[in-house]
Amino acid sequence: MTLVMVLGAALMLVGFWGLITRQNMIKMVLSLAIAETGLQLIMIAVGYINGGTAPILDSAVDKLSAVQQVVDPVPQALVLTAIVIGVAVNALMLAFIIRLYQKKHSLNISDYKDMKW
Amino acid sequence: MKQSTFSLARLLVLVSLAVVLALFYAIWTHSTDPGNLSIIFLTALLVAAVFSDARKMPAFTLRKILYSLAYILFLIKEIIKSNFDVARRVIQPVMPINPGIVPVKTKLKSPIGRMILANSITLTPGTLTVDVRDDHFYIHWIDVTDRDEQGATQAIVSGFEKYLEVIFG
Amino acid sequence: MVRKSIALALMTGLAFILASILGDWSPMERLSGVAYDYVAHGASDLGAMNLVTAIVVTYRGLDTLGEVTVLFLAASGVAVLLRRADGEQQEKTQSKRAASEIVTTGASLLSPFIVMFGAYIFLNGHLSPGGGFQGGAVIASAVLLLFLAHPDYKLRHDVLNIIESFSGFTYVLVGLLGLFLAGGFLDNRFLPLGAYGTILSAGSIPLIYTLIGLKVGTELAGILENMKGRAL
Amino acid sequence: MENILTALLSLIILIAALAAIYLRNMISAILAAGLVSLFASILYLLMAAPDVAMTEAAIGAGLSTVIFLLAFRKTRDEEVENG
Amino acid sequence: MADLIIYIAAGVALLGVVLASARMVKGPSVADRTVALDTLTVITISLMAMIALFAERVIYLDVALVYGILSFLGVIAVARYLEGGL
Amino acid sequence: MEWYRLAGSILSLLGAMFLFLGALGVWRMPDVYNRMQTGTKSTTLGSILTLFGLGVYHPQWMGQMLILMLFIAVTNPISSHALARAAHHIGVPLTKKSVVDELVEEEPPQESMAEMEEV
Repeated sequence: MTLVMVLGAALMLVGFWGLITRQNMIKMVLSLAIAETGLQLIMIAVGYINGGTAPILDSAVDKLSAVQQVVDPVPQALVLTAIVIGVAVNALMLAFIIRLYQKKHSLNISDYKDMKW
Repeated sequence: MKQSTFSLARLLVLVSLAVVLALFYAIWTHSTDPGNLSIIFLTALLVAAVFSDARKMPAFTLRKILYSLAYILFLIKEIIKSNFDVARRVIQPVMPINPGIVPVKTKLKSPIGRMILANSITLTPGTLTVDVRDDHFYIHWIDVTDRDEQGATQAIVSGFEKYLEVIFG
Repeated sequence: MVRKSIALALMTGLAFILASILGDWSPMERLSGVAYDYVAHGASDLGAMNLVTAIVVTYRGLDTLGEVTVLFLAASGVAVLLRRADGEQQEKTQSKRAASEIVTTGASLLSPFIVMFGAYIFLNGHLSPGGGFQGGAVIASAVLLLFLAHPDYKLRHDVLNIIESFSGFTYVLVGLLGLFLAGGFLDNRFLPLGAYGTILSAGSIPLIYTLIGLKVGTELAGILENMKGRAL
Repeated sequence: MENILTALLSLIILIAALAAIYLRNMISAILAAGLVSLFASILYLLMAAPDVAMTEAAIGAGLSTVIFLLAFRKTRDEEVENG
Repeated sequence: MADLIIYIAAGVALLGVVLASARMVKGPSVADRTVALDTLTVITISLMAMIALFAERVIYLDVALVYGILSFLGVIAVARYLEGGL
Repeated sequence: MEWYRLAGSILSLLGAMFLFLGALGVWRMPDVYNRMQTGTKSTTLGSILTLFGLGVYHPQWMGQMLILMLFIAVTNPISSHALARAAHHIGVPLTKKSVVDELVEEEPPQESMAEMEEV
C-alpha cells in the first residue's frame, strides 16, 4: 500500500462523506467529482512500478529493453477516458439540477422528498 | 467566421499567421522532417482561416523592429527592478506600503498596443492595471508618490509609451 | 444526528473494505500478462511510440468507441434537458457586464495558438503524450475563452453538428475499414505504417485521433454552450 | 525528494478536499476542487503518467470549474428574481 | 552539485506552494482565494518543468505547456463570474 | 562538472526564491490588490528565471522553455488584471492604509454579492 493509494482511499472517503452529509445538490456533485479523483489516483498507483518511466518510447527509452523500464500503460489508458467521461457526466448531473431548480427553486435535496421512489 | 471577399491582403495575413503557428510547432518539437512540417503547415492554414478575418497585417519596418528589441530589453530591466522592489517590501517586518488607485492617460489607439502597455504596467514596479476606460487606465499603485493625473502618467506610462507609439503607431 | 451516525457507520465500512482491498497490495516488480505483451510488441506491431495511445485507439478500441458514445449521450442529454420548452417562460434577459478590453484583445490574440496547440496534441498523439481526448478538451477551452471574452457570442450550431456527425460517422467507417482490410475492427494497419517517429506513421492512428479530437471538442463546446444558455 | 513532494502534495490535497466540502461559500468550494485537480495532475506526472496528467490539466484548468460556475449561476439568478 | 542545487530550488518552490495553499484555505474573500490559485498554477508550471528534468523526459514538458496556455482560463472565469459577465 | 549546469541550476534557485517571495507576499500582504501585485510580478519573473535556468542546464530544451516563458509572460498579467477589475467591481475594499482611490468616484461599487453566496 503506497502513499498515493492511502491518499486516493482518503479522497474517496471524503467524497462519499460529502455526498452523504451535504444537503446542497451542487455540493454533492462536487463531492462525487472528488471521489472520482481519488479512484483515478488509486488506479494509476496500481499501475506504477518503482523507478519506472512513462510508456512512451522516444529517444530516452530503448525500444528493446522497454519492458524493464516503463510502467503499466493499461490503467493509464483506462483513466484517460474516465476523466473526460467524468466531466461530461458531471455536466449532465448539473443539467438535471438546473432543471429541478426550475421546478421548485431550491437546491436542498430534502425538498425533493416527494420524488422518492 | 463570416466569409469576407477574397483579397491579396487577407491571403497575406492568413499565410503569415500560419507561418507563425507552424514555427511554434517546429521550435517545440525540434522537428525538421519535411513531411511533419508540411502537415503542420496545412493544419496551421486551416486554423488561421478560422481566425483571420478581423486581423490586419502590421507593416514591418526596420525602425519598428529595432524599437521592439529595445522595448524588450527595457521591459526586462523594469521587471527585474520591480521584483527587487517587491522583495524589499515583502521581507520587512512592517511592510512599507502606501497604496492607492490613480488614473493615468494613454495616447495609444491600437488594441494590441494597449494590451501590451497594460500588461507591461502590471509587470513593472508596484503598479497593477485595475480598469481600462477609453484613454484612461486606472492603476493600483503600491506606493503613491503623485496623486495628480499628469504626474502619475509621467511616472508610470511614459517610459513604455515612447517605444510603443513607434511600434504600433 | 441519526443521519450523521449512519453516515459515519457507512464510512467506517467503506474504509474497512478499501483497507482490506489495498492493504496487502505490494507494488509490482515488473510488467505482467497483457501489459507485458502490449509493451513488448506494441511499438513494432503498430508503429506507435506512445503505448497508451496504442492501447486506447487499437488494442482497446472498442472501449474507446463505447466511451465516445457515453460522451455523446451525455452531451445530448445536457442539450435535451436545457432546451427551453415552448410554453415555458422566457428567461429574464439581464445585461451582462462586458469583458475588459484587455481580456478581449488577449482572447483574440491567444485563441489561434490554443486551437493550434489542441491540433498539435491530437496530431502528435502517437508520438508524445496527448491525443484526441486532451486535444478536444483544449479546443473546447478555446471556445470557452471566446465565451468569457464575448458574453453574447453565438456558436454556429449547424457547423458544430456537421463536424460532430461527420467525425463520428467517419470514426466508425475507419474501424470497419480496419475490419475488412486488416486484422479486426479499428485495426490501424490498413494504412502503411510509415517511418517510425513521424506524424504520418502508425497507420490510421493519427486519423482516428483527429476524428476523436474533433468529436470531443465539439461535444464539450456544445455542453458549454447549453449550460451557458442560448437566449441572451 | 519525490517522497517529500508526494507527501506534502497529498496533505494539501486532503485539506483542499475537506475545504471543498466544508466551506460555506460555494465559489470557494469550487476553487478548492480546482486545487485538488491541479495537485492531482502533479501526482500523475510523478507516477510517470503524462497522458493522464495532461487530461487532468486540460479538464481541470478551465472546463470543469466553468461548468460548475455556470450551473451555480443558473440556480442563483431566479432566486434573486423571486425574492 | 548542480543537481543538488535544483533539488534545493524545488524545495524552495514547495515552501511557496505551502504558503499560497495556506492563503487559499484561509483567504477571507473569494478574490483572495483566486489570487492564491493563480499563484499556485504558475508555481506548478515550474515544478512540472523540474520534474521533467529529474525524470530526464522531454515529453513531460507538454503537460507544463497545457497549464501554461490554459491556467489563466480558470482565473478569468471566476473573475468574470464575480463581476457578473459569465 | 560543466560550468553551464552550475549556472543553470543557480538561475533556477534564484527563480525559485522569487516564486517563494511571491507566495510569501500573497500570504503577508494586507489586501487583495497588494497580494495580486506580488502574486503576479514575483511569480512571473520567478517562473521565467526557473525555466530559463533549466534551459541553460539542459540546452536541448531551450526552445521549449522559451515558448513556455512567452506564454506565461502574456497570460499571467491578463488574468491578474481581470481579477483586479472584478474585485474592484464587487467592492472588495482596499486596505486601511490606502491613501487614494480615484476609480471609486466614477463608479460606486456594487454590493458585494459573491460574499453573500452562502449555502
